[in-house]
Amino acid sequence: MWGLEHIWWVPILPLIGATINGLVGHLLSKRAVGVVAVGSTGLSFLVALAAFGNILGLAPDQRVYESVLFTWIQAGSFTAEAALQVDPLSAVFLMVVTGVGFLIHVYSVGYMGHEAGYPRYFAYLNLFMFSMLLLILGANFLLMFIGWEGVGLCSYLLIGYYYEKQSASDAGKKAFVMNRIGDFGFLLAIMWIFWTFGSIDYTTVFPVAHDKLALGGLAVTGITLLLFLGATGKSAQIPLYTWLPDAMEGPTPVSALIHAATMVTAGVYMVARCNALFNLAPMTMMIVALIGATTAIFAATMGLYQFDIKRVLAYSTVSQLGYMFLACGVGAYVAAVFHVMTHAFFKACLFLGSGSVIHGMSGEQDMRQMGGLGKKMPMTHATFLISTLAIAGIPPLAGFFSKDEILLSAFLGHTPGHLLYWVLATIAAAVTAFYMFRLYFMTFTGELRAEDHHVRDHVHESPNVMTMPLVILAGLAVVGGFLGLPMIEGGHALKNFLDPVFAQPGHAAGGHDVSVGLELLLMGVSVGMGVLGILTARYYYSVKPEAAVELLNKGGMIKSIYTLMQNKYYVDEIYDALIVKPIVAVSDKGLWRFFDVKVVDGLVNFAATFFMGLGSMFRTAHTGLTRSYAYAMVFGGVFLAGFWLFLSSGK
Amino acid sequence: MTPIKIPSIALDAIGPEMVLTATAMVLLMIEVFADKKGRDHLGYIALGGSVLAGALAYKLSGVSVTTFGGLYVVDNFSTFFKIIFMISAGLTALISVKYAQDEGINHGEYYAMILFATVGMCVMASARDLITIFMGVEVMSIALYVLAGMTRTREVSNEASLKYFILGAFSSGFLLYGMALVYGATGTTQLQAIGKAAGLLTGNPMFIAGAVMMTIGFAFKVAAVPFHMWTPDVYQGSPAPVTAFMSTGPKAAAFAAFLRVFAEAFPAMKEDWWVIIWSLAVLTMTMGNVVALVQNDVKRMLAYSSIAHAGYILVGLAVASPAGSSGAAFYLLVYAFMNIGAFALLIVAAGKGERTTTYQDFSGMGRRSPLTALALTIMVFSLAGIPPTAGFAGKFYLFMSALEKGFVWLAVIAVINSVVSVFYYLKLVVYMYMRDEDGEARPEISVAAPLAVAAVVTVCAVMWLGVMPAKYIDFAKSAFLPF
Amino acid sequence: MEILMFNLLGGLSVALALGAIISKRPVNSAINLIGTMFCLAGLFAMQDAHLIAALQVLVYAGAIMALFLFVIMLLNVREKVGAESRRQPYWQLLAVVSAGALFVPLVTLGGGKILKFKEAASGFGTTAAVGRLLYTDYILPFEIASVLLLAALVGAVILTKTKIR
Amino acid sequence: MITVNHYIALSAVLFVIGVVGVLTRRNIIIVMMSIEIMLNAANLLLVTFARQSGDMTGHVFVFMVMAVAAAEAARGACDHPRVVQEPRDGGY
Repeated sequence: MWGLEHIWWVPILPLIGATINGLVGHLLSKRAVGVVAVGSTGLSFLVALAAFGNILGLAPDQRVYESVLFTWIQAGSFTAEAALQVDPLSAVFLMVVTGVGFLIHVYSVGYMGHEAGYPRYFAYLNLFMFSMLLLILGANFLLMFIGWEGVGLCSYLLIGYYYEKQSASDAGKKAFVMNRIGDFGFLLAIMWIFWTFGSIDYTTVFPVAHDKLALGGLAVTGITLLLFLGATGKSAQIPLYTWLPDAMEGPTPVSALIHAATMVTAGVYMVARCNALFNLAPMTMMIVALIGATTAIFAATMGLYQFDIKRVLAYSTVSQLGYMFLACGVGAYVAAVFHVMTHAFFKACLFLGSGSVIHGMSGEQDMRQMGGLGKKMPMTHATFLISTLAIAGIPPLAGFFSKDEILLSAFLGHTPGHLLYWVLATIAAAVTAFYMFRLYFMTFTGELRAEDHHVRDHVHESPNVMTMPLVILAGLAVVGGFLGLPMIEGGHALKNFLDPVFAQPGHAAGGHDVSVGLELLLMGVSVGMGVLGILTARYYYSVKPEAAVELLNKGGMIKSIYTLMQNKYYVDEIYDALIVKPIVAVSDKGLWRFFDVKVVDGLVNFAATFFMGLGSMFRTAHTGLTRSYAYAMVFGGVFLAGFWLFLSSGK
Repeated sequence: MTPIKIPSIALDAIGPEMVLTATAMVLLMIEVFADKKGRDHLGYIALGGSVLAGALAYKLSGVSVTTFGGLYVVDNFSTFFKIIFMISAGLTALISVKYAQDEGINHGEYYAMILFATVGMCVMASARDLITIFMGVEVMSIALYVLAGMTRTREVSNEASLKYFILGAFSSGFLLYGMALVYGATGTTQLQAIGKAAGLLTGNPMFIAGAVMMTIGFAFKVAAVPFHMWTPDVYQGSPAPVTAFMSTGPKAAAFAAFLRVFAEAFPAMKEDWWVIIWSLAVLTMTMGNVVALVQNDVKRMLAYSSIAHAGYILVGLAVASPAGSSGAAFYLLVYAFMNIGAFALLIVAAGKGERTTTYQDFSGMGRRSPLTALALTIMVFSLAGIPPTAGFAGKFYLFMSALEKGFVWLAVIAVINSVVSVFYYLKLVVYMYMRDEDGEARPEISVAAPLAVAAVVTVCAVMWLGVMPAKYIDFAKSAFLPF
Repeated sequence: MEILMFNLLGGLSVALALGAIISKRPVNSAINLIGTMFCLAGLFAMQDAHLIAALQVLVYAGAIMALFLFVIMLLNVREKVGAESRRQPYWQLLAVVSAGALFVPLVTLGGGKILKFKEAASGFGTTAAVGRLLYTDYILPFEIASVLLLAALVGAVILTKTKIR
Repeated sequence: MITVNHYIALSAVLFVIGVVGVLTRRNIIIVMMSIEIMLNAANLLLVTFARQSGDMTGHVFVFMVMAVAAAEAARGACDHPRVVQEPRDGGY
């Protein structure tokens, strides 16, 4: 079959592109660099499309294809193969990643056209595509981990792309650190999985998970919690989310691709991939749902008062990711994947749209300087409005279907506290609609508020190479939801496609047993919340802008809440005080200055001061080095001898 | 007078050692007769000798010979380690060529010392007898004491050499006394005979004291905390190629002797041994990593990081299983490539006289010399254990072996440590790519041909071992000791 | 007789060794140490290690210590009075205690069993017997010793040349 | 009667003296001599055990140790006078 058999080309093509642009890109013309980058991704997309067609052509229970290239590490009981696996879950992600990735590559050709380091940018971007595809196609945990590390690395490099800006390289470092914390959990989880199952292949681990692990046992709870720790880092969930808003320092197409559509959803992919394990750990599921719902509402409120157009979108991404984890937590993996897909469409469109706005505004990102852009940038305006409606959950746009399904699942879920999560998520939906339309009204309606007349005169619509991807993505944001029309008998198309992946042994894979009336009622509630949010935003930011100012000037509670939210609840400051500073203090002042200089350099001095008091400490501290090294050896030897004697006398 | 009966000697078994010694002699002779220009080839002759010796050693893979009346054994274990030594010696000779010319130490003696040290290392890996091991340790150490002080014009180098010598001799005293005690307790110096006798001696204080003192001696050579104190000073003070050499080959040799002695002579002590090595491993990697975090000088950072890597390797020893020892051996192979590679690029960046080795000096290197920066980035990623480099494969396999045997906490601590280590390695990458030059004049980066070759070789090896490690791990595994 | 000799030589060697590490002047240290070497040679001889006893005198007392004396005289090394007078007595106490602690298992716990000497076989420890061993069973370490000495020799030469050609 | 234990005790005392010398003295030459005392203590032990077991391996070992001691002394003898007398770090 042409397609599946060539699945290796899907990740390899972008790697080739990255290699060419990375090594000899500076010798090529800009045009050639663009052709290599876009071409490799485009070809990769075509192969992926063919593979997807092949998968569709197979019988539903046959839809797992594994392609082994070679044995990577084989040592004793441990085997890791360089193998790719295509099944419905990875196929859906494959389409999203290559498709959206291709569009964003095209867009980048226009957006990054004036930037220095053009080949470097595309080399990183292609390398990112390679890592992301490895992540979703890898047939075992180790390959997923390698992709996982790779996307983190590329994200780090791309966030710090404008490294001349101190804030950019700081943001890059922050992203790296937070991701490392998550990666550490992931790596431990892999080791634990190997320890339990003796293998790290999906096809070996998942089918036997039900037999090998006790429901809710320590092992499965530990493994899944560690996996989820990895997911929180990558997908910016509480408590490891603060890097994502800062990541907006990177170029806007990067924000669209990595920090909205693909990489940040890797955590969702991982949880969905490991559904066989998560289903066995009710406690983890509860935590996942709780964190998801909390993040959804928490990040949404933080998005309320941001003025940087990209930061609003960033908080919105964190919040939408919260929805996806909420869905995972209540066991509605299909809904989670569905939302990943629709979110990729409309959020990529929103980011690219904001990029187009920033482009038109000569780099201005502050919404207070914008306004009335709708007339000057009609294409951007139209596509942006469609996507904003989609994220607000207005039918029949894509966001409505997926969000509604999550809310329904939360309402009907079996996870303890599911009704609370439903309430939180529903409120978050209203807040989302509010701040997204605040963004929309501030940007596209009213009068242009920019003071700089250069900027004022220069506002223009972006070139076709940038608007075409917008149109396509907006189109997808309109029709993408129909894959999940819930009215169709026996679940919707996407659900039928994905069900083999999420089928639980011993349980019949079936839909919710729910009356159409209740379903319609819930839909009504969520749409109502969305409309409420939109209307409020319209009142405060379009009809009567001074009302918002008045509300604030009343002071008291509202003002303090406002300050709190505008400062992002001071989370960064709290982290700094609680974690960063103590670690620096411990490693610098404590372990180094104390251990190396005091204990090691002068364990002797330490003992001597015991006898002689502090007075002579300074003098003895300078008695030289080599001798104290010899002392350390002797003390170490005494310690060893005593320890060994203690051990052997115990027998 | 009874006639002298000479035990059977398989000369082909010590082929690599003979080649190395002969090359060293040739180098000493050339030094006498060659003019200044002729001496430019000394490094390549040393490289040729190591390659030939390595080929001879490789030819012996699969062979298992015990010769010299049981004092010397050639098996896959020794062969694997000898290949590591030859790689280390050969690459060191390669990266020394330019350095030696610049620093005025381009003499036959310099390369001869490297080869003499390598002979000692080979002896350590193959010896099956306490006397022979002791001699191997001493040959290696004496040569290293001299190498450390090679640049006579630099005072730090002299200091480093003296410090190393005093502490090394001190640790040799412990090693020797430990061997004497073990000899006394068992009545023999042959490892396997000791192993047989030791079964009856568990709990014998004299025997334990002997084992402890031998552990001190070996722990000093592998730079395990708290016997590591010499490492940062000596590594920083020594000429950069010598530091690269010391941190790879001799360290591997010390681990080889350590492993063989404890596997063959003290299997009866396995129960206590793992607790001791467990604690040494934890102390060593934590100390090394934490202190490396706050260093400003890249050479010193690499010294502390080499302590941390010794800690990871000790994890493999603590596990005391075939997978553990082969993991340690494989990691040493990987480490030889990545550390020498890192040092080769450090030499490139530091320029003449090793003046510029602080982090600050690397700023803007991504633009000044993109390929050097890229190669250094790969090395640093490998040292940090980021896939798909060899460092990741090695660490993963090593920690996995710990898990397999149920050393969960040890694996967890090791993983935490490798996460911590990323920060200081990454700092270098940040400086190279994300800091602009601060306007200070830095030596023009020019990559001499031998350094370029060494960099390319190590980069390829690190990538290849990372992507296709299976075959080499298998080889390491065939070399495992029946521990 | 044996007891007397042991006590005499043993006590003297300890006293001289102490003298070697206590003496202010390196020359005195070296002389004391030579005395220790001689006493040890006597103790070796008492245990039928004839060759070793002779070598102890020739190599250790004769060659190695002579080298030390040479260095001392050539460099005119003198303990710096100021530095040494600031020695901390507590340090020495600590050093003795910690080094001694290493030997607690050895000296005290090892005393549980009295190990007696057997009658030595004829020819034990003679030059012929040890030499035969050196040239047969232990030919390999013997050869390695030659590499070791060569390396040390070359090393000493290159290290002493401050500026080589 | 003199037993093996006497010799072990004597050797241990000598070894400790050597270690203490290394730990307390600042003069590098004296430190090197202290290390020689340590090696000699080990030699005494080796000779004693050889005599006890009637196996001359110990003698061979002592022979080798002497070679090592000579090599180390050769290395020790060739440090630059200034480094020996005034180490940069204010003393050994």
